Amino acid sequence: MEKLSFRHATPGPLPGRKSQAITGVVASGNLEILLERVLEPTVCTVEIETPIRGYGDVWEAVIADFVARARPGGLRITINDGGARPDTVSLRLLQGARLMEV
Amino acid sequence: MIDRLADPTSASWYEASARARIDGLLDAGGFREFVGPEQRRMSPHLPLFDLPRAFDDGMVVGEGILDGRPVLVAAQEGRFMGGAFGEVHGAKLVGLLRAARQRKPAAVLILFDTGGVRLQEANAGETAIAEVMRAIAEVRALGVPVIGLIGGRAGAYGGGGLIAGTCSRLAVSESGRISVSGPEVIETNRGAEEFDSRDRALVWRTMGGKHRRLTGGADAFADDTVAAFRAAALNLIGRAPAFDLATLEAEQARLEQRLARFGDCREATEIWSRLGVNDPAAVPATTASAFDALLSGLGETTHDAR
Amino acid sequence: MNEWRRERAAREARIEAGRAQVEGKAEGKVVPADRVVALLEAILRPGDRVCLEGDNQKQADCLARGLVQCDPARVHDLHMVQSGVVLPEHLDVFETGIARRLDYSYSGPQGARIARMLYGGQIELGAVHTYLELFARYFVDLTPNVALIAGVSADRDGNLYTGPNTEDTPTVVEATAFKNGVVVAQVNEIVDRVPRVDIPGDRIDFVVEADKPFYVEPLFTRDPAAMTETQILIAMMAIKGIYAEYGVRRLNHGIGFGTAAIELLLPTYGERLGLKGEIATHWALNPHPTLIPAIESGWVRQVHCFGSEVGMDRYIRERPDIFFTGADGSLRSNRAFCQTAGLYACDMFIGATLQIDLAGHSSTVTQSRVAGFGGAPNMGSDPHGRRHPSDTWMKAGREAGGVGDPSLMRGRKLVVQLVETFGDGLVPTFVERLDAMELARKIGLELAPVMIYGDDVTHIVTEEGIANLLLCRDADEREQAIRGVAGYTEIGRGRDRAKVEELRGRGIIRRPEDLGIEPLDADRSLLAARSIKDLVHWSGGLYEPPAKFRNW
Amino acid sequence: MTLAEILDSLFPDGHTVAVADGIVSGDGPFRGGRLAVIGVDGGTPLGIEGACRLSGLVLDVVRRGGGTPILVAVDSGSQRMSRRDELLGLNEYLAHLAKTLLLADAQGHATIGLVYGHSAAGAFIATALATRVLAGLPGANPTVMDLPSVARVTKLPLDRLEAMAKDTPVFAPGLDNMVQTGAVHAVLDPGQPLAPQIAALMDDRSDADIRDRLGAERGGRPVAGDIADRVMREAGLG
Repeated sequence: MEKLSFRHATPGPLPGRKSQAITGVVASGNLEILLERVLEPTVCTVEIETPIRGYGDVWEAVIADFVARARPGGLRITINDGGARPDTVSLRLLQGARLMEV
Repeated sequence: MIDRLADPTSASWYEASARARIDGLLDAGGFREFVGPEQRRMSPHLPLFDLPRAFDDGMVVGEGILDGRPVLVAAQEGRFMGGAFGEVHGAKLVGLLRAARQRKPAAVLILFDTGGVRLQEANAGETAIAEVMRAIAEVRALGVPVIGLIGGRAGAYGGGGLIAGTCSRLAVSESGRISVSGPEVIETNRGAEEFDSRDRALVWRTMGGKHRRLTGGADAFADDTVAAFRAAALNLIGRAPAFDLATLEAEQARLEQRLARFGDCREATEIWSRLGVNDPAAVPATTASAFDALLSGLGETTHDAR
Repeated sequence: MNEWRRERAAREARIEAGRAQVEGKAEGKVVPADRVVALLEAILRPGDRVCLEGDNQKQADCLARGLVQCDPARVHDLHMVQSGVVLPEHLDVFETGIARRLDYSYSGPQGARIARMLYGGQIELGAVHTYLELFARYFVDLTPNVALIAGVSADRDGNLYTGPNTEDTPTVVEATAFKNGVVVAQVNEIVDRVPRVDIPGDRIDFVVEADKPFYVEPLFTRDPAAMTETQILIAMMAIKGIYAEYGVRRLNHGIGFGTAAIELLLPTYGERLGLKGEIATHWALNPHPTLIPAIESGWVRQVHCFGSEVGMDRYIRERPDIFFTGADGSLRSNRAFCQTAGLYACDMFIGATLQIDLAGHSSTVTQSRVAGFGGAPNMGSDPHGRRHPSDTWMKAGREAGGVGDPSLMRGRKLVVQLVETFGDGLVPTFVERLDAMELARKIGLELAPVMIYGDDVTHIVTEEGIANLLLCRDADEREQAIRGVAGYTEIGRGRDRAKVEELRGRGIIRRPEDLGIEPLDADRSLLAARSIKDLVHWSGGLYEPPAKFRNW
Repeated sequence: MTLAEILDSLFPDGHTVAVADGIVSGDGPFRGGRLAVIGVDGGTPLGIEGACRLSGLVLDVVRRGGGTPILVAVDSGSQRMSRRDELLGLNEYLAHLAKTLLLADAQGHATIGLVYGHSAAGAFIATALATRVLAGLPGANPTVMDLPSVARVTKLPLDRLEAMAKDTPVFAPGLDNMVQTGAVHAVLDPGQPLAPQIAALMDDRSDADIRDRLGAERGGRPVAGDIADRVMREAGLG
């Protein structure tokens, strides 16, 4: 398993009050994402465990785009990857952020 | 994949995730999970095999309200490792059943979706299945119904099939399969002449929901919607058999009678025909409502001998 | 002998030799299956051009097995001219020397072996053709001397019923029978009277009753249960951003999951957009099971088919207003006509591919496989012979930048590539250089097997958005438009972000949000059918899926 | 030990235990009363007929009452793998057998499992693992799946699995690993008379299911007990 972690500065807290959400399933080509509102509102961290090695730069790009788009301030995001394609990762991240905005 | 249900009345049980099934099954907003994903109690063994882990190890357990009454509920995620029993996965269900012994909820609901034992943790999974079966017997002996709901992708195979057989009542949908050995396992061991696992119509005739319901292996047949499973669960809670000598003697008689009546059958359609089904070949294609009508005309498929 | 009748005389000699082999054993034109090898050895001459019918669906498999068993000392150096190289026997004949030269179109399941044999020099390759191209050459310079074809039944005079999978048969027979060739048909059964005459008996010289019915693979069945949210999102974008935008009524679909998702979204998402009757009414398409919900909810006016599909026969029979059927009620398909329809009478081709390069060239070839071409290249090309206008065609033409007097403007066929940025196993769809070029170099092909040339492609749709290549004004814009929808592939990450945003401002790139689509709404609950069983219900029980697609 | 040796050691004064079609049944004198013996012998796969027969025997004991203890002696195959067994609902037959054993236990019939040969999967769960106390004899070989099969499913090389199995009891076949997991409570000494050993295990049995606790102590199942406890705590108990 390869472990990756990213830390991004965010302008402020993600709207909403939900403290925790989980979306997706660890299955081939899929992933699960746990989102927890436990950090300073100006920070978002993403930790990933993936069985597919060597895609660090793709993960970096996907996460950066997600952070720019969703502004998930205050979230600790943890991902168990089952070999998902980048577009699936992106979709799940947005689904997760939407769940937290409730 | 459906993680949240836009419309729980029509959402497919088969397609829904374990969490979505719980969401749609219980009264809204009342579910409280035990040992939730934030605790990250993942399998200690899968990393050894370089396999990804899930936060809940494929088993979601907790408490909630079903039609106003408190229930304990467990749901397997059939897409994670085929819903198979690993150490953590199994222990969560064991813990829930032990809690039920003391809490005495209106029911324990088990949402099956499993291929059986997780091979990477085989001994732990196998032992957990034995513990679960003992705990179910204890819970049932206290008068708490244990209701199994089967309609997921992975079915209820291997030890999952044995646990299902231990429950007070079972609801199954057409896609739900209940069996011990899977078709592929039988084919691998005995050859394609014994069981052609690619003949999916054969697989469903032999192990699928309709066959199990027709032969009394399940007590209710549900359409493949979350709402239908909710209705089935509610209905079954109200008529759960006791766990005592009388029930097991009745089950013994029921199973002996099945052997005597159908022991020479090679095909499900022969059994259905002997049960009094006029057009056995048409059974797989019938809709849920037509199937219900068919069932109501066949007395012996409904019983308290479980 | 008149020197103008040499071919005719040769044909008569072959037929006589053939008849001699079955003397006393044949009734009318019927030849027993155990005489196939003797018959073929009698009628074939070294160096003959032979069409061994291999279609998508229907295979002359009994005759293929017979040909393989011929004595290479007597039958050798054949020149095979057939659209499909799909059975192992189709290549076995090259290993024994029975055949030497090959001109074909499609080799799906045999793609890897054909690549090895080309590389090893066992096959002398003419060319890999598009279907219409090969059919055309049957009438110019690749006319078969002998055609070995397949049908469902025949009478003793040779009147042939092809069944719903008529496919290539009329074309092959036309070229062979009317140019002094010999036609041998294998059939599943000999009957007193065929249900309908697809090929008149005077074009068939011998009929072989096959030892077993020809095998048909369900090639066009896509299980809705396997459709992903990403495919649904792409389908939503295509419907809103292309079908609705251009008012596409006449069209052809590829056979991938993306276009199947579109078929299943028409009665739901399309209905919600108020598009019924406005789009997707007239089709050149095989009878896809996933089209059933759209047909049943009144979207589809008519469908002409290349071939049929396993399990669809009863459904088609009960829907003669939609499909082309014979007096007997069963489907009449025809590959040549349907390809022509797709080329000239459809305003759009939309399908998937495995690789797209920076110029928009696409290919389904990988480094080790020569899959050949399916129906895509004929239909996925802009027909310069077209003269009739349609709103769709004209709008695309205007976008392509027609100048001068409008009455002299050419329209454009919409050729849409519908792809996910990554394929199975995280293999990127967008590449710097097509594997087809490497393959061509390795096995010495003059032309790389390109499925659709970049200059024919008008739109590329991915989960990231739609790139409208019609609106690009130079090669650089084209490249950035492609990079701009290439997602997180290396090609996508190599984009010039400012340029891509500029293209987006001009509507050349459109994101889901630009189309008013929320990616999170792309949910499987939008599919009109979520399983094969749902399709059966939609069809009122008329669709009979093969066992491998069932879970009940 | 063979079944005959076991029975001789258990019942030096004789017994009525017999084997038919691989199914073991009978009883013998034990502590002033009788000890009922059921089981599977000879590596026989357990199918619907065998399971039905065994459950009937258990119910006979329960119906007679009197707290007669039940020994479940096992040298079986796996569950019988056939289309017919599954068609007729093997899962119900096996579950029913387990339930009769669990009922017997609840009604005061001590149930003791004794695995002396092979046993696997569904057959193991429905028989030996459904008893209150499970003992093993040296040489017994209970498995869920053998390593070559595990290698096929997990796509890991066999030699690597064999190496892993040395210090990871959780997936490796064999008696020792089942002991470490807590599934097998004790290994008997074949050199000593079995009756007193069985009697001691019986007297020592706990009312609770202690297998996860044993697994944690022995290291074969490091977290199961803790997870189950935690679930109970969060359910507001314990």
